[in-house]
Amino acid sequence: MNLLPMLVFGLLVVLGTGGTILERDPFAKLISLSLIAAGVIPFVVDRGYLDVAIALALIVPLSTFFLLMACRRDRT
Amino acid sequence: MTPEEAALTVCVVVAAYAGIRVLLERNTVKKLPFLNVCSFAVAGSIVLILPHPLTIIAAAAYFIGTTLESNAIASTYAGGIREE
Amino acid sequence: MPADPLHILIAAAVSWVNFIAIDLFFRLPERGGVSGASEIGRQIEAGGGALPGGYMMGNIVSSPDASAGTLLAACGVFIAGVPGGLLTALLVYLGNRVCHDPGYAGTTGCITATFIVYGFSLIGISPASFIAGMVIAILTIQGISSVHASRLLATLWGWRRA
Amino acid sequence: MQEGSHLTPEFLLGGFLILAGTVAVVFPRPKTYLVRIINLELPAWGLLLLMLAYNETLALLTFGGVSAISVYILVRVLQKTEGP
Repeated sequence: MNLLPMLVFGLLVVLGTGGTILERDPFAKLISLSLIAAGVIPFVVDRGYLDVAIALALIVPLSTFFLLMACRRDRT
Repeated sequence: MTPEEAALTVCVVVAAYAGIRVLLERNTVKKLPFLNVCSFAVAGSIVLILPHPLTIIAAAAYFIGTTLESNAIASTYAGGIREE
Repeated sequence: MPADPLHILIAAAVSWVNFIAIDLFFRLPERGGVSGASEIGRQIEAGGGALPGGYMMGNIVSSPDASAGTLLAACGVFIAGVPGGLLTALLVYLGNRVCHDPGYAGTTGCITATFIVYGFSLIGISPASFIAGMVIAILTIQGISSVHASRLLATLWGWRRA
Repeated sequence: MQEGSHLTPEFLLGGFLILAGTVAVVFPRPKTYLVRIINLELPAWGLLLLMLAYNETLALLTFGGVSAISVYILVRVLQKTEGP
């Protein structure tokens, strides 16, 4: 991969980490976690592991659903 | 600079802009459109990084997955507000 | 072949017109399809925007519609030509069914975008330019300013209803 | 960056993510169990990036599948703990 895309996807991972740690609302934390996934998946694709990328893209929403089950209980 | 490299540069710059806007927005629900822009840009750039037939399925799976995720987050947020 | 910034701008304009026209034709701004889309529309209206534009932005966020169809069709044509575009139409239809959506807008946008992108590739505009163009087009709707974008979409929706 | 070097961007990002995530799990900002579980996703992504840096395909697939199940078990434990 070239230098600029590498820097930008690394920036996305760092931004997502900062957002997940600093935000106080659980929903904003989940949105920042999705930003981390957006930064990691291009690195997986760049190494050529397309099967791993497909599996990750389908599994990440599943774990978000499981976390949302707890969020719904937490709010009410 | 070939058209592929120019397109990759555009996608990557838009992804960085959208990622920064997601963090700067204060309202939780209004973060979701910027996250959608970011996932558009990332889905476009993973196709441009590695052109291979399986990449179409990878990009579509990533895009549909993140859309489902936004849908679930927004629906749960709306339901939580209404029950209070 | 050297890159031409004009090609990306032409592609952005064409894909903007394509997905806005198909979304308006299938009446996306009429109501929020799921409760999350309605919530996004209400929050955008509370921030000073217009309600129909907010509903349409919420529908774009919470299920793959014509904008996603245009992007994925450009990706498919870039990799595998017209069969790749039709494969992505199938995938977009499956994604729409998963998101509790009828799936007309996404599939129609994907099929029309496949032939538009293929036609432009015959006169020398690469499908890669269409991927960048679609990213710029979705940036102008969702990413710059939700207030102005929702007012613009509400104006276009008023023309469609008239 | 020369070939064979261990300082690939995946390695650096994974190390950063594991360190920051572990500190965030130990000292969460709002001190609730839900925030700890959400922060526990950060070291999971870091571990995944480290496995990617050493080209462990089978470990990547297995870990990706198991992490979702572990999140499910933790959420069920949280719901049992709080009680009806």
